[in-house]
Amino acid sequence: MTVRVQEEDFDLGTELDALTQGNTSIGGMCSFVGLVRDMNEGSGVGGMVLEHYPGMTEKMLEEIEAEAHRRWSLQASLIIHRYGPLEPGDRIVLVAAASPHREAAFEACHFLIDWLKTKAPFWKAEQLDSGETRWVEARDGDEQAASKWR
Amino acid sequence: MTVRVQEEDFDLGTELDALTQGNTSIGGMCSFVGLVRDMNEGSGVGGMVLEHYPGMTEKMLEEIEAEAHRRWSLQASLIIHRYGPLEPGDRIVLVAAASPHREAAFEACHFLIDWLKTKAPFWKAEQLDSGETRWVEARDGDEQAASKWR
Amino acid sequence: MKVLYFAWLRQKIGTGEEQIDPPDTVATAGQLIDWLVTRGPGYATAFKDARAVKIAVNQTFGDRETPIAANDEVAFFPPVTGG
Amino acid sequence: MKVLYFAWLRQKIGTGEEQIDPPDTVATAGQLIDWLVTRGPGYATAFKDARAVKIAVNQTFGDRETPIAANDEVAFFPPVTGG
Repeated sequence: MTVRVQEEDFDLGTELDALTQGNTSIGGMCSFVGLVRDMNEGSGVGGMVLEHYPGMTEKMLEEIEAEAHRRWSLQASLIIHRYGPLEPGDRIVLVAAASPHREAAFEACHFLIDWLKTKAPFWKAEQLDSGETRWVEARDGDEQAASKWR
Repeated sequence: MTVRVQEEDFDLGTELDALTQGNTSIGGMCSFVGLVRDMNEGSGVGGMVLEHYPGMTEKMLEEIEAEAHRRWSLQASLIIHRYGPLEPGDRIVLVAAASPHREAAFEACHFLIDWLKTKAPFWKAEQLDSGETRWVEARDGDEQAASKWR
Repeated sequence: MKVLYFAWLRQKIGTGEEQIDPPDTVATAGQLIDWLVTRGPGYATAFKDARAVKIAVNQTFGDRETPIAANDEVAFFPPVTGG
Repeated sequence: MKVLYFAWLRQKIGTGEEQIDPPDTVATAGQLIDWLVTRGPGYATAFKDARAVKIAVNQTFGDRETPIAANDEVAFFPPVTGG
């Protein structure tokens, strides 16, 4: 169980390899990477700044990860979330879960990102191609996705 | 869209980074790695040999990948499956799907592995700790998982 | 009491963090909001759409009824948009 | 006609691939199985539990009713277990 909140980028291969390394009980690992898109809600996006609530962020991510371990039989899990300035194509977040069986790995990974999306205190300010800065609004779809897991 | 069937191992970071590289329409990438476990059906497993049907394997994997692209709006996808002798902890398979939105990435990735499990001509012969060699039997659960996507 | 503001609440209020000493009648997070909006137009604007504002007390999600005390850390922010 | 056997069918029959020339009455994959089992005990054992045997004709999944012709590639194998 690992949670990291950091400004710098992470190396996907290093992180995922470390997650399963040396644990031969693992039969499947599911991971999700969120990236900055160059378009959102119909506007071109030149970049964004991710603000967060230091202290509470780590606490919430740890709670979300612990909840995944309560719900599924996991051998390993990982949440890395970046903050600060990001450009299109940059990685924002990595969540991963490893289990003896693939269904648990998929469900836990999906759960991690769905809950993170509605419970971890991060806020995105997009720099639009128009020059404007726009605070991204929470999506109803994210609330619905999270409520699947209630 | 890429399908590879190979005896040698693959590097997870290289493969996943290449999948999203330079495509800033991608908002999410989901991946699944299957690994050799040291236990199966209550027996210790010292290794396995993966047999496949050269020609039909590639054809089926390409069909499965094409079906995923018909069902979801994907920017990129990847299937790599190994064959030959493998040891506990070794990677067997990698499937990944990238999309503007995370739900499509998750569903397509899950679909890829569920269909692969029932439609791609691979067979596992496990070397048990007892010295016996055992052909892995198809699991009803895999049929059920695949039938979700009908 | 330490009060934190994030994202557009921070921008509208003009600060991300302040140490305040509300009157004794302020016993819940909702009462704190009601008192804050009397302090200036930035606060009034920030809390205008109260339904859009999330509350955390000591880094745990709460609501308008959550009790607050002198040494608490109280945070106000919009619905989260990370991930 | 090229016939392929995989996994435990290959082991029971003792070969993974053979070129055969069945009689003209063999027009479907099912009829091919019925003819193959007359060729020896290995075939009989391999096809004993016929429900467990999957069929592919020219690398496409088929069943006992799938027509077969002289130049086809016909494969028999257990349910797949990759991934």
